[in-house]
Amino acid sequence: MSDAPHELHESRILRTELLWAFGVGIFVAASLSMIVFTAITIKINPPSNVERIDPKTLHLSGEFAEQNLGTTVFGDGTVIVRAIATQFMFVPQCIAVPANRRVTLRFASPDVLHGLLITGTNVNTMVVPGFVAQVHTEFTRTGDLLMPCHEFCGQGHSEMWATVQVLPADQFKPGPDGRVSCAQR
Amino acid sequence: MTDQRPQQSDPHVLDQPWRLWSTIAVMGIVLVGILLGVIVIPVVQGRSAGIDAFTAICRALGILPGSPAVPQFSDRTPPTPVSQVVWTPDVLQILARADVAKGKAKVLEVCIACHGENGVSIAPEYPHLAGQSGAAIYKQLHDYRTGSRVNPQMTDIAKALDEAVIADVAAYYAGQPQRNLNPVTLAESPPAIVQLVELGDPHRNIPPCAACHRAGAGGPIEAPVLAEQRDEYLVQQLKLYASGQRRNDVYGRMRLIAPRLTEDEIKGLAAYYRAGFR
Amino acid sequence: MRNAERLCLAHFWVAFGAFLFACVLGAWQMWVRSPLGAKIGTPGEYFMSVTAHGVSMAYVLTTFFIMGFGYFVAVTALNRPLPGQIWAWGAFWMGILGVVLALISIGSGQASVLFTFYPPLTASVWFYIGLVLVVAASWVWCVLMLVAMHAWKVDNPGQPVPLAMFATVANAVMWLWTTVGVAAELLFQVIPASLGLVQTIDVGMSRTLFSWTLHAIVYFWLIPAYIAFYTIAPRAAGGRLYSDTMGRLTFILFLIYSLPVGMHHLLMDPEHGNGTKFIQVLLTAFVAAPTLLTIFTITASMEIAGRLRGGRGVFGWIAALPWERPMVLAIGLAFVMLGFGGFGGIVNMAYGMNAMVHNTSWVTAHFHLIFGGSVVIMYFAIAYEIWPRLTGRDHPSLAPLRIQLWLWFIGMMVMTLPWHWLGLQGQWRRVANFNYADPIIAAWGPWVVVSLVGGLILLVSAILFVRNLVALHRSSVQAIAKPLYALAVHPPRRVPAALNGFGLWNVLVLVLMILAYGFPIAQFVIEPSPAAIVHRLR
Amino acid sequence: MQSDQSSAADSKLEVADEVDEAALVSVMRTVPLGAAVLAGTTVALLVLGYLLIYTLVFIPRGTVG
Repeated sequence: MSDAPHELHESRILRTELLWAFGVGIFVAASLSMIVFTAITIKINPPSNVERIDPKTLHLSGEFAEQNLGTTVFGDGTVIVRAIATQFMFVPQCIAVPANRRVTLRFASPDVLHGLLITGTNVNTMVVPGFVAQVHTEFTRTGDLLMPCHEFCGQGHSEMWATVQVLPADQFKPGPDGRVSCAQR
Repeated sequence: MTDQRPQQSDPHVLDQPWRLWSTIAVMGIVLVGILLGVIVIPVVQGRSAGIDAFTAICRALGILPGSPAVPQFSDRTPPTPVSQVVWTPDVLQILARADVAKGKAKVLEVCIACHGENGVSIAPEYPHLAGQSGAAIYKQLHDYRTGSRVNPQMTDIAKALDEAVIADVAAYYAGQPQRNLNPVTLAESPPAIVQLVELGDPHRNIPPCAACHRAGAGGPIEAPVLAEQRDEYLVQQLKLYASGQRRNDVYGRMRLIAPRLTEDEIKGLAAYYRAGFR
Repeated sequence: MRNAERLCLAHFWVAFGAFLFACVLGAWQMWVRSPLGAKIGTPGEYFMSVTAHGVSMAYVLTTFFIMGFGYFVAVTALNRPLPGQIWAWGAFWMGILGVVLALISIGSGQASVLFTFYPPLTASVWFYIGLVLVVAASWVWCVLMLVAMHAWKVDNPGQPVPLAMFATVANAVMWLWTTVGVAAELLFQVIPASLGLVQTIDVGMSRTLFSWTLHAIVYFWLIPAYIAFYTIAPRAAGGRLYSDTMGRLTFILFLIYSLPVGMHHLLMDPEHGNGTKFIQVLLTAFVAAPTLLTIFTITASMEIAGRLRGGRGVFGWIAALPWERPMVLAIGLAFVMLGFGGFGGIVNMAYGMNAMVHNTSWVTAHFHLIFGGSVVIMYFAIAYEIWPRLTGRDHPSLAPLRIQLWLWFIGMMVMTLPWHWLGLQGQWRRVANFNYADPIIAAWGPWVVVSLVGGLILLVSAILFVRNLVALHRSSVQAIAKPLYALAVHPPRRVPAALNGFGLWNVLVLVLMILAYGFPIAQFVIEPSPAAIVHRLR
Repeated sequence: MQSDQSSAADSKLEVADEVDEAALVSVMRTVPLGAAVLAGTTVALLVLGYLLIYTLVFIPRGTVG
């Protein structure tokens, strides 16, 4: 083929493609830089907590025994919520949490795979039998929120949900043992 | 594939050393990912939360529990369990390999008085056991033995049985055929009850009964089969759960559901399952 | 009709049969979960339908379409008969047996574990054996594609492999790589549990192994659409492919970057640390590169066609494009849906932000838009384009074809756009019936009805699609033999060896998989997660 | 293996299409401009949308970690 006219040269085409590829690089950098920036400054991570716990003896264990579930405020002010995701019910079915204050939610499953989200918040985790799922967050809005199980766990999956009451600071009063339960409304 | 060296016939054709540049690019990207993900981000996050660099990196890799950005909470609450039964593989193996003949012998010796030879009980307050799930019988007997469930007659009987015999008795009764193989048509049972069994009541946070109690639904292992159970017994147990006197349901699921059922719903459900619906 | 055509048509008819069946199920599900069908259907029926919808769309429609289209490309792009046709028919019938086994076990209610099966829930063993047979059939197809390309390269030393075949073989190589994950999970964990050989299962390991397959499988479905973008669309629009080298590079980037990124499906899982998740998030960002390269290269190719037909100014070429041709219309609609779906995707993959949308309707909208939208509409366009070549008959008229494509686009947009809004509100997935009495859920009701309307439009479009194909079979219009594959502006006379084979790229993929998946899987080998009791649906 | 008789499927490998070279040369003078502008604005919109949803919807919902 005789020397092709300048416009058809492959190198000219590839130069525009490399220019575009540079644009793609900016796209990738933009999306990743937002992730890295917020991870470093305000510590945004996906909830991860490789803490193994035997699902078969969960109900015999200390932390996830039946009467130990719910919200507890410890001496140094840390707010811990413990809940069980079991086939077709969250226990407790109503969780009280303070607004605008760091809360650590810990979940475990004694039987199958579950998952949960709290509507309108960034609380979202899978609850895998064999691990304690842990989410650190701050609730920025008060009110009654919905906490459904969002992973298929059996025939009762659609009916598996709990309520989360985000209480303003003045209504969030721990009892003598540090426990806080839902206000009966 | 033979690696034909490209001939240098046409100068315009791009003929970079692909091997070198692509390897550098791909390796560079993944190493940046490792550097950022496993080292830079965890260490920076850990520093402001008072977590040393090594712990933060181990947490980022998943060797240690906890988030690299938040101090890990620890709690030593004393255990006070509700039911001691633990579904371990060897318990399930014992149930799978139970000896029905030995079970029948023990039934004829002890259980026949109230539960009948083939699981049809003689009085309303004693439950039918024909076709009951082996795991359910195993758990209830185990709970009687450990005191998680209390009953004037059953506690002493259960204490006299050891693990293997419990499995044999459970297997024997599980093997007894259920009589009413074709239940009365659904037309007779009121739609509200059928809906409670099939759909539950999402508004009252009640899951469908069938989700756990229908065999083969993949529900909890210890969920008993309710089909053909005595309705008086079902009503009695639901009331015990509602009042909290019966407490051996793991994580109080029945103790949460029972108080929310109305009087006639309890009766309706008992009649529904009495009729033999699965 | 000759043997190769009958082979392709058999695969396509199985694929589109399963597709129509799954569309009916999908529409029923949309109705049952909406306020209009609040008390209709039990959870048992709903989850059985969701499993059948998933298996038919994700395993049957895709695998059989890809195999059929692969055989067609191997015959027409390489212009030589297909090697091993007996093997191809054997694989076809093995796949049919697998599909029948899977659908029967689903129908019997013993396999309602959805198409992404959630251990420790375990279905009847026939469900898993059925899926293994379908995957095994696709492995035979992969080997045939590799053999066909190798035989062609031996007969044409130093010649660049035609782009369509190069992409098909890239897809086959990627599929062989990615099925390792699901095969390991099924053969070593789920099938033994289903048979009762083991009473427990390591859920951490099984989710990690399935995630190995979970992302590259969506690119396995997507690549045929990209083959149409690169090799069929430019000629259909009357232009040339802007750059053949970029085409090869795109398919190589898909092979490299779709494999070590599966854990972005596990961002919300507790069993992995933040570091291993970040590595795969970063690599996922580079999975967007080939798609972005493609939208530029194909838009440029369309621009060539538009300007050749007299389009002036910066955007004049868009109006000048022959939109009456189904392939060109499909490209336009596919790119719009790819845009919306891609936006959903970069929000999903954004490390911490995944917490906002994981397992909500946002994710459902993402994959319905990309797979259900841009990929499936390209399956339609490919079918419309090559059916005349397979049957020798042509479409009586192009109008119903265009109507069908528009309906699919409109239905998909109406169904999925509300889902983005509902997903942000927290609407979670796989719900048999919503409690519309709850104030939060009640607010979603109207939007669910809007997406139901979209679902019904999609059903109408699916029925119209099958009708269009049947109409072609009965039409008397003779198909004239038109060349199918596009020429590049600069046809490749000779390409570097790296762009003509997969040796180098396989090595790079191996290293990437070790770096990205090595530790996440090794941690379960070193110390297995506490075993969960198997819950069987017998 | 002798290939069967030809059919509509057996199109020749590289068949010239109706594009004439001269028109192609003139078109190629401006070609990637339209595509660059269209695709460029789309990608820019995607990035902008991503950054907006990250800052205006995700961050206000509270930290997660």
